[in-house]
Amino acid sequence: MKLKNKKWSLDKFMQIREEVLKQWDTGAEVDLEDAIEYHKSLPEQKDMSKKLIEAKEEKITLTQPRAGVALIDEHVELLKFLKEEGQADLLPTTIDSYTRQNKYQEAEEGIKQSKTEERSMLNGFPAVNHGIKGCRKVIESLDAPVQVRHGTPDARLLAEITLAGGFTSYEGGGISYNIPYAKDVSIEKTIYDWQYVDRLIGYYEEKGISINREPFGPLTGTLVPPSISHSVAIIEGLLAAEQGVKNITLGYGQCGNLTQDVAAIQTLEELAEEYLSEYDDIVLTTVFHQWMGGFPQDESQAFGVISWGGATAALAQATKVIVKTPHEALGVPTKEANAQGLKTTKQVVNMLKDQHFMPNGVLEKEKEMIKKETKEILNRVFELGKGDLAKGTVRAFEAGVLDIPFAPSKYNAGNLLPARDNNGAVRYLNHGNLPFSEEVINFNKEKLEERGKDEERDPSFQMVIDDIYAIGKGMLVGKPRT
Amino acid sequence: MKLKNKKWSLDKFMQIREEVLKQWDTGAEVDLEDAIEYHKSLPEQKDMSKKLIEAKEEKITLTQPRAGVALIDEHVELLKFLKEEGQADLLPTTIDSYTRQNKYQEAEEGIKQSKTEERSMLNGFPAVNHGIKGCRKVIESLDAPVQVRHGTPDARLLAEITLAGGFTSYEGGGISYNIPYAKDVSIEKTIYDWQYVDRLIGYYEEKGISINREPFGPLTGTLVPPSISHSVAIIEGLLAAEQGVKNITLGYGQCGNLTQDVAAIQTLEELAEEYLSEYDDIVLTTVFHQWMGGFPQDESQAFGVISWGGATAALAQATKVIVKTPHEALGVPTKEANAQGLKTTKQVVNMLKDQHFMPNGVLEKEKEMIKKETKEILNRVFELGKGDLAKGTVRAFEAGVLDIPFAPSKYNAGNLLPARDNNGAVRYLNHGNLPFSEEVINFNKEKLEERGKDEERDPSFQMVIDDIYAIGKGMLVGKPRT
Amino acid sequence: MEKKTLVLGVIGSDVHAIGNRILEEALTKAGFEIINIGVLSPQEDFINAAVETDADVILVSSLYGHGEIDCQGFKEKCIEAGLEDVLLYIGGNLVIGKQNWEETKKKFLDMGFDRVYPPGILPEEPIADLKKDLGIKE
Amino acid sequence: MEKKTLVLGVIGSDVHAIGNRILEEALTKAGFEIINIGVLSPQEDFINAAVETDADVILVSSLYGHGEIDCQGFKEKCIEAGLEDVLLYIGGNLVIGKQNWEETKKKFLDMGFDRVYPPGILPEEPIADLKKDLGIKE
Repeated sequence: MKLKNKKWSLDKFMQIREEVLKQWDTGAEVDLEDAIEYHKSLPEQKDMSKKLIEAKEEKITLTQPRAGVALIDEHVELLKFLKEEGQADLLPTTIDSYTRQNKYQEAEEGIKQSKTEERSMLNGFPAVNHGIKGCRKVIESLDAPVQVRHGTPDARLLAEITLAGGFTSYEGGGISYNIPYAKDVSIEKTIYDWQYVDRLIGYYEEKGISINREPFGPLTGTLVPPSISHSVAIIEGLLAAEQGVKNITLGYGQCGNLTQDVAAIQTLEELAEEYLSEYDDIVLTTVFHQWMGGFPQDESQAFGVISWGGATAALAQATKVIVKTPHEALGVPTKEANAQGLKTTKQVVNMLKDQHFMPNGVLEKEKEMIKKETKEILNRVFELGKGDLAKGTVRAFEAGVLDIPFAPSKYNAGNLLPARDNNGAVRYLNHGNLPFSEEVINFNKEKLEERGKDEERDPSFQMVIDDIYAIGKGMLVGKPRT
Repeated sequence: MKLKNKKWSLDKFMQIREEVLKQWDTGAEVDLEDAIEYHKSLPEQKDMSKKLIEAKEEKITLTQPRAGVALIDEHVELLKFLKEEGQADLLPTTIDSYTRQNKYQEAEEGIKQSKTEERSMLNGFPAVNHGIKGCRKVIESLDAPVQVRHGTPDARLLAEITLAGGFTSYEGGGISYNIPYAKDVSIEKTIYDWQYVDRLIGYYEEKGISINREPFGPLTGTLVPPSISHSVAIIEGLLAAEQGVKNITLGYGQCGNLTQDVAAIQTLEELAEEYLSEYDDIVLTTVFHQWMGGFPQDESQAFGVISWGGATAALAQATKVIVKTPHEALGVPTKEANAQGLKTTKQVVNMLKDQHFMPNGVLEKEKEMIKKETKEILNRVFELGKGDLAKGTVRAFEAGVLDIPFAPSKYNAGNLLPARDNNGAVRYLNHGNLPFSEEVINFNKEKLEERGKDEERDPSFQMVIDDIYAIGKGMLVGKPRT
Repeated sequence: MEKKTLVLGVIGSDVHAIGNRILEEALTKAGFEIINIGVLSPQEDFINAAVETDADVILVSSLYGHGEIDCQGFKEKCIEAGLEDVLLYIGGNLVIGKQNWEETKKKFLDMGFDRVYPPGILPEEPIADLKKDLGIKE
Repeated sequence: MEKKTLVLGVIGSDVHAIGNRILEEALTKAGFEIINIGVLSPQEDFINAAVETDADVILVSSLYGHGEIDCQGFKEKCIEAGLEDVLLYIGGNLVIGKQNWEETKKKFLDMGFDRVYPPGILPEEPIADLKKDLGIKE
């Protein structure tokens, strides 16, 4: 495995492919020619790339839930319900956690127990075990584009099966589906494995089938500063483009401060366009994730959090919004709760679709700082790789130049401490080894000192913990009780 | 009845008072000296004026529901629930519709039937029938300030009884509780009757008891342009101040466009401060009403509308927000639904309390136009009254210089047609006889022409109807289906 | 064909004026002669207007929850006034609180109303029913 | 008094890392010796860590709904490894979907856990229980 950011030859791809398809029985079913034909036979309204391009042109924000259960019929029923009752524009298929760890035997056990217990014992749809036929049954039963959403470090076989199965969008990336989702898988390995996935999609593109690719924006989902997730999103976007991916959706997880969140979505698109300008025919869209951290247990309060996420997505004009449910604090939601989250979001998004967040001085400053921070990180990544982004990324994680807060991976430095400032925007309390300039460091420091002064305490890990709990307790900024 | 805007002598007040107290048996119970003593005995946390002043200083937005049922014990139980489960900061007592029309005999019948049926047959609390003792039982059972909310053209006896009963805030006014709430009561009569109410509160002020007064901001609640409700609010504020009222909360009903709504709350306070500057020691606060028009029947969608109202109230920094419930489309809500609306709102208000809407050019323009429109109306009102605001108001309604859209009163010209522009802000499609300058007329016209062009139809009454239904159908602007 | 005449109004102490105005607009467009007595209308005003105009239908709105009290004895008074053949329609938020709709409907049918509508319906529904009940061909 | 030792971890294929980190912080502050084996930990890792450190308590988190499968046979394996006296605590989103909490709790008590916690509790609650169960005086 010699990692570099260079489009794989078809030979290399096909060689590795042989091994990949042997990882589980169902791999043998995959035939790329048949898959291309199958995609050509699908009606337009099942094409994620097209749907996203339309939404971008119309400047509307589409809604998409998360959802997946163990068995095929129940999964179809669930998605139909979310489309009809929840008015979802785009559909997901969330993959179960065993499949994410390539534990297909355990997934098989989960399918068996789900049949016996007559309820889903898995937290998602085990697509590899269900194989191409199972996937196509899902696609054919639904009247909307369906995306694979998961959290799989080695997602090669899953990609082969679901794409041949008719899915038109694939989430993840070598960083975003490793660092927050694994404990001891090297970055080198996951970038390599995701080059495979991107090369596969590049192959589909060459054959005229555009598959949408979405790096996972929110990472660990809690207090991730925009410049961290932007850096990762842009790296994964570039790595995907190099392998021939054309339709890319970059993501960001809501922090909660409106100005920062709008600035984040705008800079994400602006920066990505700049960095990706060397690739032709790339179509960029954005996805906004409603708050991914701790939720209030009370459903009414949860509706408030969900709505605020919907409002922010619309005001920021994200191309789509991933929706939470009023059961968020309690685990996997019922289909009714899932539809509720969608309907609330749709109401807000529709009411705000003709309203825009206007530049106001503060927005520009926020955008300027996000861009500065992101560029300082990315410049160093390129430096470390001596111009090669893949190598640079591996070295940047070793050096803590890329670092994701609260991540489980041992390949992550874990030096960062983020905290909210007095207006709820997420800042760096400790920026670890991020290669920041004095200006950036001071900007963050001043913002947090202002809050510390207001709360009469020094910014500390306790402040971070207070912030982590705050939204669940009905606040944004975790101020100490007075 | 010689109407003029001049503080009543105590003699005049006491003379009329004799008749007022005879309107229903319970009037005989009222003893002003005893009432003053009673208020002095109440703990601080039941004082609405104080609570609002604190909130204004802390720049937070307090939550308040609407609620009232026929019987005392059930009413107390309801309000306790909204305080404890719903975390309401301020409490209401909504008065039933019979009492609002001074039909105390019918209210008595409603109380009787409510006892027999063991459910409330009235849509509010018949405070006059329950008398001072009944009111005091409510006040003593609750640990928050309680306001009387109603819709009563002649609210004199109701004021005497509820204020002596310990309520510390009183909603309404001679315009806002007439034009939207009556069919054939003259403005002259209601302004006169509300001078009585304000003089009564002025009397309390003289004795050291500050009662909060709140003109009813939203009027007919649907597509009321800010300059209409501002004109009425400022007139009622001035009339109240003349009679000695000191603690005044001015209201505004959400239109749905964030910029317009923030501009409305800010200009309401700024204009009122300007007009009221001749009176000493006035404390002004603002109240923002979540959308008062048609709601979606679906509860999840309703949560979206409620949240957006909460978000706007917080971003506009209104002193309090009046909260809707997920049952809004279905009539009087259960206490659980009422608490749900409160909790959703509180979550959003708390998450946004440290965020502000910043000037962005568009906000300033919106504020400028609202101020211009309001001043053009008020200037003409003063002119028509030859300097006397009370007389001017009567003549202005006759001349259609004051005019409220969709109002039932025959004393209202009813010439206005409001409609949304392309961003959802409410504009004048037909400004009737409002004394607007060319600049104002053209501004409104251009905004609506822009929308008409976009929708390929001329602005018309059908557009107004589409807008009235739009939020109930999940949109803000009532665009024709394509 | 001659236009059918409808008396339209909001009963009791109810002041909800907007739906009333939209309903007038929609019914007029649909070809009916509308006598709109507006909000805050007691039973007597509906009956007097129907007698004076020889109306075919009385259409009552009630949005504020007191409909149950306000409509007691309405059908009986119509019969006394010689309006036994006039159709009685009612719609809105007819009771206090969120109650079982079927029960509410039955309650008003038992009181002598011919058609009962829940909150939130569009004018198209009663218009279609009116045409059916009055034998109007499209 | 000697510090009590706790093995802390997130079981199965679950990657929820933030609660685990906060729990470590809170338990350490409360005076316990914490062996944190982190996320993605199979039953064997909990047991090995408990044997090696002579732990008093194993505290299992499961946030992703597979807890029901992941914990099958855990108590039995503990007994096999000679850990019959080690306290077993578990907390989180233990099953898929919104189920009756009492039933879920009973299910895990029956599986041999000594304490079972619903989602959303703060660290204070298990800390108080630990002190009680381990006979620690404040």
